[in-house]
Amino acid sequence: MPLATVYLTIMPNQMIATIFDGLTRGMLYVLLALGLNIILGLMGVINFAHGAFFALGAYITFTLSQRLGLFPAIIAAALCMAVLGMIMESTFIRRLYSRPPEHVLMFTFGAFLIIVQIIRKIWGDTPQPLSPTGFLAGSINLGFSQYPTFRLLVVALTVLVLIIVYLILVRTNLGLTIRAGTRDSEMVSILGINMPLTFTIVFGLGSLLGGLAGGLEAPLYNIDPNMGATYIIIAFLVVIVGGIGSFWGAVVGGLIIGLLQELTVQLIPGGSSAEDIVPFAFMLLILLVRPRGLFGAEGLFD
Amino acid sequence: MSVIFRTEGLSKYFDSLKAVDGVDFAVEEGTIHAIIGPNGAGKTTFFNMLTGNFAPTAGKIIFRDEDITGLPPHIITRKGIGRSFQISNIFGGLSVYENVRVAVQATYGDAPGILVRPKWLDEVDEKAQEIIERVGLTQFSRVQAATLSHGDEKRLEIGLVIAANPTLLLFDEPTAGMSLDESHQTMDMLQDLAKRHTIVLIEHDMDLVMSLSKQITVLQNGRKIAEGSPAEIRGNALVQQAYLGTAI
Amino acid sequence: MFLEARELNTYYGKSHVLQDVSVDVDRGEVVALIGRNGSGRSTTLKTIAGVTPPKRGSVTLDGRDITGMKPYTIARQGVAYVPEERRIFPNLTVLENLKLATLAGRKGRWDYKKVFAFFPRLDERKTNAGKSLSGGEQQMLTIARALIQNPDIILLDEPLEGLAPVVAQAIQKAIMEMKAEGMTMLLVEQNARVALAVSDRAHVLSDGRIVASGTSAQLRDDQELVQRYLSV
Amino acid sequence: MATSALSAHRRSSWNGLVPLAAWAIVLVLLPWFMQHVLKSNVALATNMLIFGIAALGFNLLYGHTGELSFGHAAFIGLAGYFAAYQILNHGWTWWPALGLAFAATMLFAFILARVIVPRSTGIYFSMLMLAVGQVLLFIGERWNAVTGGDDGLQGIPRPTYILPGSPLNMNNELHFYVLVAVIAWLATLFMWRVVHSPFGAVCHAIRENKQRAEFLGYNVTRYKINAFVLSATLPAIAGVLLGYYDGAVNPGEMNWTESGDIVMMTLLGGAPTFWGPILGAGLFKFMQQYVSNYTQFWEGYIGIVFVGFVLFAPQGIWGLAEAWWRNMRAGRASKTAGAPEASAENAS
Repeated sequence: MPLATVYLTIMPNQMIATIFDGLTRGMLYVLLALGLNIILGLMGVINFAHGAFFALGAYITFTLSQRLGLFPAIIAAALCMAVLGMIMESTFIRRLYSRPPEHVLMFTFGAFLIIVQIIRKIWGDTPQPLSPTGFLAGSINLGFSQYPTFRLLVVALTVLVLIIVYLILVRTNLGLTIRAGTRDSEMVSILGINMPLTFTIVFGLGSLLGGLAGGLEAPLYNIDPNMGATYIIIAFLVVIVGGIGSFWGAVVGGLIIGLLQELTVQLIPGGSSAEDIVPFAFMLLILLVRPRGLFGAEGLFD
Repeated sequence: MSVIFRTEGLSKYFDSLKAVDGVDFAVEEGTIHAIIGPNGAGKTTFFNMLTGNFAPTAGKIIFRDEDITGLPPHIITRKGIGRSFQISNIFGGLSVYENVRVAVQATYGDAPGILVRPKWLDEVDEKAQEIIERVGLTQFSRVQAATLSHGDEKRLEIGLVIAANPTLLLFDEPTAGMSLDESHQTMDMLQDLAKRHTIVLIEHDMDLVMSLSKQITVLQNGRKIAEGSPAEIRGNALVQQAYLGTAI
Repeated sequence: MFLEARELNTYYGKSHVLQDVSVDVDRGEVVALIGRNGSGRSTTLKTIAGVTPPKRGSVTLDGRDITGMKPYTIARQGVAYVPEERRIFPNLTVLENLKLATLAGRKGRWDYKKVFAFFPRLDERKTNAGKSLSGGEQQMLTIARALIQNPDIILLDEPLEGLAPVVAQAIQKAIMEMKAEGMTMLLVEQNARVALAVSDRAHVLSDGRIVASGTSAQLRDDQELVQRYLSV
Repeated sequence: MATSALSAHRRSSWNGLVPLAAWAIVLVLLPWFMQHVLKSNVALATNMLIFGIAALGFNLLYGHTGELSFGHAAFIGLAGYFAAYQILNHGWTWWPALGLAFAATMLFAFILARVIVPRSTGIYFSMLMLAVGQVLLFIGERWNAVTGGDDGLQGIPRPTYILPGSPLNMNNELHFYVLVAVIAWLATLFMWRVVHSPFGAVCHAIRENKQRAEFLGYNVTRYKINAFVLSATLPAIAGVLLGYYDGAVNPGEMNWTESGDIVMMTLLGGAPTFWGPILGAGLFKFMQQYVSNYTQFWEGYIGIVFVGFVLFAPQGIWGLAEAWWRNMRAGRASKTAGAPEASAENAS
């Protein structure tokens, strides 16, 4: 990438800042896609409602931040989404596991529409600005430039959450159950483990990640009721690029797509008009080389 | 009598497991040939290679002097090999009539006939009707296939197989899960089919195997351990051992 | 009787696979189900384990009715099921495979130490992924997985299938040792000689029905029965 | 009894005449019904038909062949853009614009089918089609010079005459309705032929049991590719009509939520049936108009209805009606004759 080299030599600070911006954006994708991917991997459910949870997480953060302050509001909103996800799974989605897979897909699409309309009804159509307050409003000198504190928080918090999720998957009994259940959930059940409960918990965990992504997105960009529709598509792309059911797939896929978008916007003249296309182009490239995605296991797709 | 179908050293390995291992097998035209063997002997894997579901790891499949190894299922079907499945494999949402008609239609190639009703469609209708009669489902022809009884489902399955007018019929446990009555009816039907087709069948019902088949091939752990007439197989010590096991 | 399965009727779709099958197993007893392929032996185990619930009939365990319960509830009641296809988790290590089986939380004599003493081979391979195990090792793992659940009864489906003779011998020995430990088992095995050698009693199945029952010694000597239902 | 199935089938090829004639009558009566019974207007009827055409095409792939596309709105939008571009920039008239838009969209569908169908199935196919739709959406939004960006292409004039010497003036809503209704009827006739042709029979077989269809000797992938291409025909025509109807095309028409609307219409009406998509599209568009008079959150209410159908009646309204009708007949038949004739006339 000669253009990037030019930038790196002429404006190293600019380049590093762009990379940081790309990472911040990518972190949101990672959170969102990881939530989607855990659910897809374990239960085979493509969850359109995830995009609505993302938007709802952003709006709840927006409202709560006026009373609780931004950071507690983000956490509280994410927890709300976890509860909502668990309720949705245990009351409705559970009934559809025995049906053709497209029925769950359609159900979550309907749920998506309903939640988006509820958001419109409560908060209206106008995009809401939400600025970081208190110490989060400032910036920190990173040596190459001043960098907004909140963006650093996004990176730090996401990394922390990823470590926690990773530890849950690798170290805990729940994680063991999830990893086993992704391959053969009936056998896990034969070993005496309550799989319906596990499904509900995992749906909650996935929704929590979606809500958290929404809460973190809110102060970075404007929020509007349709934000979920755009982001859910990118999350799908991340999942396809990274590989269904893969933790590292979501992480690497999300970061690459975030970085690519930011680099396109900032480094290529007129690149902002290609911003939305870049992830798709990248997906096509990956699918040509690795049809199951970067970390995809064989046989999980069909 | 001439050999119509044979395999040479047919093998299928899954990682370290030798599911089918170097099987030589030959079927004479116009006979019923049974494949038997204990669980895990590799019978169904063997069938899956014959019909193109699995590509063999090694070996050849020869049908009427033509090497058909590795061809996809729909091509093998068109060459004249039909197969019925262990678990009923029909079009549940379609009527019995529609099931058989789409099977007969397959022998008329891929002509779509979307805008003009092709002339041969009348012929398809007549043949479908004839086959439904042959398998004894005439009174159910407008019934949704999924609502048939188990025995009738199996008849329909056989109807789908013979619709293509195949030279060679492969049957995978045609009497599995049937009542005694239904089994006997199926036996009669197989005997009737044998007048026009060559039949290879996998079956666990020994009465049926012994009374119907001319030749029996016994597989164990993927290998052929015996072959011969029913009487020869009955008297074969290796076969007895395969079925009863040995103290180990 | 400890386990009582009464007049089980199970269907696969429309196929009537079990027709009034009744099986009893007493504490400390090993009972074998024998018969040809497709006679309904494996389905009997699956039905008791709750994997294919019966349409009619009942299963009681120590007097408690467990009919129609979910597989995980039945497992927690003390029934361990070792499926024919083994179904170990290829992406988990041996240790993780075993740990998963302890999560239901039944306590008892079987812990990692005892299981590894029982199958030293698994101890050597405990950090290896399930997919890297040989067929025999996988079979050991499925049995170990059942033991560490500390069940009251183990349902063993075709434990010797597809194993080389030496390996099969080792598994058979393990089953004998489990029996000596007082483990209650319901066993399905293709190899009738082994099944009848290992078990106290046996039921013979044919076409989804029980056609003969008796002590294993009796059945072993009944040549006509063997010829009729087991042999070619 | 011996020949009943044969004669019944011979009859069924004539059977088409009755429903298609009934459908023609419905089309004739619809404007009057809309105005005087529903107190609505003719334009809404036109809109219903346009989406009915699109959903009918979509359903060849979903309801009849068994693959769910979440990107069929892309064909509507694409055809709309092709036509609008030529009309606005090169002054093309109705027939050439329709012809070019149709041909170009079909070419696109053909290439897409060759790429996507052999590589994916099930929910993975749904996701890839969704992605394809989004790519077109973004191109539409960004390629200002050609697509007009977010605003789309505006000011498409309705054709003033379609046939030389015809008295129709498309600026009159009723006249435009007549044009759309004629096309809708022809589109229905075409799809009826497809679904009830030998090709359609294979599609049904693939939907019911792919593996079995393959063992009968059918090249399943090729049939699915053909079904995919045919399923794009009617959305392409609907796209051109929609451009004339709205007087504009905009990128939002290709958004995945629009594709979702087509899925909803089809499922509401009844995906496994022939007439379901048309009924569903009509209902959907009517609800959209009617509910939006009372609340701007109409999508939420339609969503609730849709979710209810997914959960409790996935066979849709037409499917429910068919089942009810079948039970009625079976009940009557068993009273009179006791013959087992619970008919399963599919996709009728």
